[in-house]
Amino acid sequence: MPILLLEGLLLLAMISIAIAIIFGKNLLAATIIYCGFSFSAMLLYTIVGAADVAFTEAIIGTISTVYFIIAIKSIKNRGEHDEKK
Amino acid sequence: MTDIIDRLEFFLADRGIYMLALILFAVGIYGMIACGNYMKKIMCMNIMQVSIIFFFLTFGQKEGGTLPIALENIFSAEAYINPVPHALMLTAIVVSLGTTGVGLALLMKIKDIYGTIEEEEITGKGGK
Amino acid sequence: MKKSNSNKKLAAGLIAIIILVGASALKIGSFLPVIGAQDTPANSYLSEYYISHAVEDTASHNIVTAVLADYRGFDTLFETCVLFLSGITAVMILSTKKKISHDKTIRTINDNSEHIFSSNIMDAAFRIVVPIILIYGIYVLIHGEISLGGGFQAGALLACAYLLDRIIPSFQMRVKHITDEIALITAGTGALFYVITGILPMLNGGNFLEFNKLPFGSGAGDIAGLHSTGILMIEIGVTLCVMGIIITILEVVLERTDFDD
Amino acid sequence: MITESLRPALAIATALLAAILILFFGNRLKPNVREGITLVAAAVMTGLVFSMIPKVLGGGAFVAELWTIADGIQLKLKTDGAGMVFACIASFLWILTSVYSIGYVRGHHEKNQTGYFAAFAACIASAIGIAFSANLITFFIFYEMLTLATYPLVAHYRDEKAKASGRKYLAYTLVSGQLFFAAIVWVYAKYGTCEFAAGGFIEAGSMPKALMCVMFFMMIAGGVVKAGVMPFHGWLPSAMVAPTPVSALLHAVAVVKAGVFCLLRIICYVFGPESSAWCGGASVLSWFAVFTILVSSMVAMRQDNLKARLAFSTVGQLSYIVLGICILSVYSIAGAMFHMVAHAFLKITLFMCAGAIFVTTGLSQISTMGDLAKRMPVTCVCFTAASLGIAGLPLMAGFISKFNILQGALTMGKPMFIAVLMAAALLALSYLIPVVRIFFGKESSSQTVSCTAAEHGHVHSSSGFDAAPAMLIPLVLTTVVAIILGCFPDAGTHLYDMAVMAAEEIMGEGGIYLAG
Amino acid sequence: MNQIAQHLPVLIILFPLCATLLCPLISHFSPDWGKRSVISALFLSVVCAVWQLVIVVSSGESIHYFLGGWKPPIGIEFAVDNVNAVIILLVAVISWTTSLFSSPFEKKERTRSLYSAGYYSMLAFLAVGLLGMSTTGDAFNLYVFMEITAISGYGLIAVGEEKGPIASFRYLMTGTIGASMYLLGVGFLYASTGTLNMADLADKMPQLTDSPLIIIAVACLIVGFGIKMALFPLHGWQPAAHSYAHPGADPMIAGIMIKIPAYAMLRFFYCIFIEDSKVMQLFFAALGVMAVLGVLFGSLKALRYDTYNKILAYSSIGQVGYIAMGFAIGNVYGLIGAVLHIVSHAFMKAGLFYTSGALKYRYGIHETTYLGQVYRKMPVTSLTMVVCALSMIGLPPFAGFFSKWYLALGAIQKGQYIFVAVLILSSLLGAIYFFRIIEKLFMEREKISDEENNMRTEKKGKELPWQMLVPLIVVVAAVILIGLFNAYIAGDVLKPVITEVFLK
Repeated sequence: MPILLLEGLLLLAMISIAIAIIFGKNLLAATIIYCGFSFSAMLLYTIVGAADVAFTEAIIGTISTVYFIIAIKSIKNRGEHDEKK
Repeated sequence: MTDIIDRLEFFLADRGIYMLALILFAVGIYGMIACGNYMKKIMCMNIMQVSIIFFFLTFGQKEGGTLPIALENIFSAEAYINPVPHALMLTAIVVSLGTTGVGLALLMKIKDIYGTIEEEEITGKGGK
Repeated sequence: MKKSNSNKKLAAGLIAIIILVGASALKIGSFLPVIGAQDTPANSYLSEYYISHAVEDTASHNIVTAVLADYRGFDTLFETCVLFLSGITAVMILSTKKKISHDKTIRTINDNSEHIFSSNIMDAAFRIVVPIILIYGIYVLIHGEISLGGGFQAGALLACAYLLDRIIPSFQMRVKHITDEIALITAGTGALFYVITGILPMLNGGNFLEFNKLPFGSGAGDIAGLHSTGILMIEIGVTLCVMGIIITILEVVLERTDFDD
Repeated sequence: MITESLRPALAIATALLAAILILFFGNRLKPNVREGITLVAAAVMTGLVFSMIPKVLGGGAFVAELWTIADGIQLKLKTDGAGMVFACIASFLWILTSVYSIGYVRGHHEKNQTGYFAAFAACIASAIGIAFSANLITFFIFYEMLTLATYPLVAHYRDEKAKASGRKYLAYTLVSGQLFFAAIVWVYAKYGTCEFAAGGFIEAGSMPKALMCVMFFMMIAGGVVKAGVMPFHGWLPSAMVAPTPVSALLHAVAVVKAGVFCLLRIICYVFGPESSAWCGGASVLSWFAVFTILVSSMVAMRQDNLKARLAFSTVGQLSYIVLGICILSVYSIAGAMFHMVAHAFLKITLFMCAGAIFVTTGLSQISTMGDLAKRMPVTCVCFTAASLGIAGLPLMAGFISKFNILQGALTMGKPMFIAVLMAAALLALSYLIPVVRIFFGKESSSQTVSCTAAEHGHVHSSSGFDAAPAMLIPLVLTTVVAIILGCFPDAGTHLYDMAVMAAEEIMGEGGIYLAG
Repeated sequence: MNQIAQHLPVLIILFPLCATLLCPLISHFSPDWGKRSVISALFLSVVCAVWQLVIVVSSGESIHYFLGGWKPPIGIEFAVDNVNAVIILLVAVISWTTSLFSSPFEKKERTRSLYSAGYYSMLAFLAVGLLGMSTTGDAFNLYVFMEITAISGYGLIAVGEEKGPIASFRYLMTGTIGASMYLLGVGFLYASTGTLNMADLADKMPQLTDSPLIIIAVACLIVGFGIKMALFPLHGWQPAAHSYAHPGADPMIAGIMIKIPAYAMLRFFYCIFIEDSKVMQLFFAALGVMAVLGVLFGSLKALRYDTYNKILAYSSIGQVGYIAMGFAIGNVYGLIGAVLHIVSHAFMKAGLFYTSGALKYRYGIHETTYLGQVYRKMPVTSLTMVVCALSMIGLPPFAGFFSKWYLALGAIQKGQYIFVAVLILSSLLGAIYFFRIIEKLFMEREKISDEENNMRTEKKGKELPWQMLVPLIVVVAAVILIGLFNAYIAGDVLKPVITEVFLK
């Protein structure tokens, strides 16, 4: 498959993921999709030939997803605590 | 069939990829402005930054170029993909990680103060 | 009702923007060079120099690393600083906090059986994965000039190992928790190491970060060797800093979270 | 003939230094020391200013180029004839007003005396600066300093009324000041200089007539407002809420005179008589002045508050000077300049009298002042003399200046102005003489006086003869000076000579001039 | 000595950088010494900046420092000419005074040693970022420094008052968009020239005049810089950020954080693009409109508020409009006015925010209604307030007047009379809201609640700690001295470089 076509498809996928994030209701779901976004970004970078950037993106994607999840967790806890009070 | 693919490919090479990247950029910015949820805003910020990084990387692409790791036997510049955008974007990517970290910290702080991370509710509580 | 209405508005705006930007981007795209072309200004001017001189200048086969750590080493210094700064900022922002009461945190760690992330499989996987990650991290650090990777990736990998350790509690207590302060100090020291690597040539009559004036190395002939020493040194600094900061942010965020539910 | 000397700068520096000393240490010093600083500074400054007179009379000038204040423009001071006239009256009257102020604020137990004396000194410093400025930028700097330094004086009492008049004052002066600023920039950008030159440096016809007219009016905006030409006089009567020495200073010495002086500088030293006449600005301004002279006199007649009446009288008299400048002949300009002197001495006498009456008896309304002459004979006599002088009676300072202005109008062939000037003299008599009549009349008894005084609760020396000496001596002195100047205009400091000299310089060597 | 002198441009940045990296370590043992190390490092920067200014001005040549020993365009270059050196000195001075100023605040709030370290690290990083922005000659390096500035800004705003985090978050969003726009613009430039060095970009420009790519790049850059400098339609983040930032750091945030992007914009546009190209016409037109609207909007909006900080924040929007106006005028005097206004406004605004911080420190208030008679207790603060306010209005002989003078002169020389009208109008509006403050300060009766009364009596007789007085005095002296001796700065220091480099 030609490289550019693959790039184009991946970009389209990323755009749709972005739209899904904007319109999604569930934050956790959004975070998981974001993980997918980050993965497609990594693929894209690899295709373009930027291996270093892709490598970094892979690690950063992981770390930021973990951060996001922890943050969601903490926010939810907070909310529940408040409700309990 | 190959004809269509060829044309499509030419379109993509000429302007299509740029268009898609810029659309991604616009969607990111739009999300940052329009989304009510602060967490989503941060995600959209990342999306925007990814699009810019990709945009830069496309400048460095070369038909038939290999990864910018010097091999023993090839020295001609045409053989390698342009490494400059890669170096720049590594920096940019790290910066975006830093920004995300700060954004998340802020988010949690806002949650502490206002008990919510929805823009509307905060504005309603006098968060102006 | 209200929600769906606002969603509609959102969608309408989005479609409008996509069409608008798409149309203008088509126009803009036609001015930009064709992707993959060889003779664009971006591909021919500076990059040619970098590609053809990187190996003899810096003995680094990975041209990206050469550009990143040597030709534009100053950028990288401040990239590291950005990270350090973001760590410190996160700590500051969350410092005036209503902490989750301390005993609860301890309980969370001790009552591993209840924890969602904890299971035998996880634990076993953890035992296998962490050493591999650590080794790989160090490999990436040292071989940054030859193959992919560099200080940043290495630091992130090392931090990942800790991250796994932190969020997957095991039956045995392992590494002691690193407090955010210690992690910050590590990060600061790492970045300082970078700065000192830059300052050393200044004492030897060179400019800031001018590695061929580093005060060690065999003789005048081995300029590329000096450069690769310099690159290794700053990679170590970057690794330390990145690791420290990722751990800092993690700790700060985790401190406010309990996996209790 | 031009001597580089720091003397003009020293004169300003003395007053500024006094202001700063008082401001920073005033609260820690005893009142005596504080007032001592004022008096010493006043004396030193007057000495410095007067010591420069001989040189200026001889046709020379002291020039102090201090440093470059903006790219290409020097902070430059120069003592020419016109400036010396203004500087002399400002510095000399500072001594008298400060002596008077001391009496006044003590008798009246004013608050915030430190700020008061500091602002007073700053006012005088800027007035002297205005007098000596050699270019527009220097002029503007001191001009705005004067605005700022006067503001705390106007709003001295810090109650709602004082604040309102302070705001009004600022509104008028700042708006006009900004227009002035724009005009200065314009002139500098267009002509590349902003150095004052006798006879002006803007040539008629160097730009379209309408544009030059706009420039002219923007330029004089600052002066017109400070000089209180109607309809821009609004701030002056409302500034009456300030203590009387302030009013005296505002009306007689610093502020309004600075406004008039500003007009003189702009019409005669920037545009020059030729361009001013060519663009039509001068004649329009002169009609404004005529209007002001007539209307203000009428308004003055209806004021019952003594200070308000005097304020409107000031508005009218200043327009005299404006008119004199706008007639643009040697005589009238000299007359206008000398009227600055004459009016300064006369009006300050009147205000000091009003203040002395207020402090001693607590009276401020004219209608309650019946039979005051018995209680304060000296004050009343001085008041009468000064009133006659304002009206332009021969042998008083006012006569010479008015005569010159008339002569100027005559030579320029402007009968309308002559009529106005004559009418104005009568009008001045008609609003001041009733006051005098009430002073010496027998309508109201002395009981009323003491009653109102008791009501006001201001009386502290009700048993003494006339006003307190600190107030009485200055006002007697000014009266005497006014009379001396009327009889011998060149007495002592040769102010009249200097005025004539400056006027001749402005108009060129045209016409033989006879002393009046 | 000579050897040190040759490293000055980078040393100025390295001192605070080393201090801030060491700060957590030192603070671990002694927070006070951590703080002191940052303050003294910033002081060393001031010394170096003065030295550098002297060298640059006396030799008349600009310093080029090649980082890593790589000649540009291969490596990154620091270029210091007269204008740069002035701006660097400005940043160094304000950073140092601010670090001194915030020391009592920080002591009061200190909960753990890390807090002290963190606060001072952020402050020093803000200084590093701003110094870097004003020194660097590389477009991408500018982006990195911009982000450093921005992130430390987010932190300092977030740790401020209660609404700080929200303001900070909004700033984070807008600021990131701005930085991304800038990066996009640089991307376009890179795509069309293949280089990132500013001098090299300038060399390549003549062949590319009126290329559509350049126009797009300029549009992106204007938006990017516009957001960072809070130019009128892009100012949304600014009022909240400036009014809720940490009171100790606010002078720096309000004083220079929006000025240095403006200065970077000046350098970027005037050094790279050719003056009579289509691109610059677009730049002039866009900036002119934005400036005029911004000046009017800022001044009018400031009238509506009673909170000291808000008034100052909105007036900043107007003042940034002045600077943009200078860029839009684009002749020698316009640019001198703009640069001088960057300097003078930085001092004035910093001074006003120092007074705001002092009020906050002493009384815990920001409302102007409580200002009555404060001058009796805090004479130095009030003096600063008055001097800075008068300078803001643009009354002589303070610094603000002369920058206005040059701006007006430039505008008239170029025939842009509307700019002069706007300048005057905005001065008058400024006079309204500043005299309202001054009137309250001196004329109003004391108006205090019981709680404040206790606070007042508690510290009777003492104005402020010396760490807070020094900045106030420095600022007042700077405003007056820049006013009186501006001709030296404008004529001898700025003018040669502006005519040669910016308007070649």
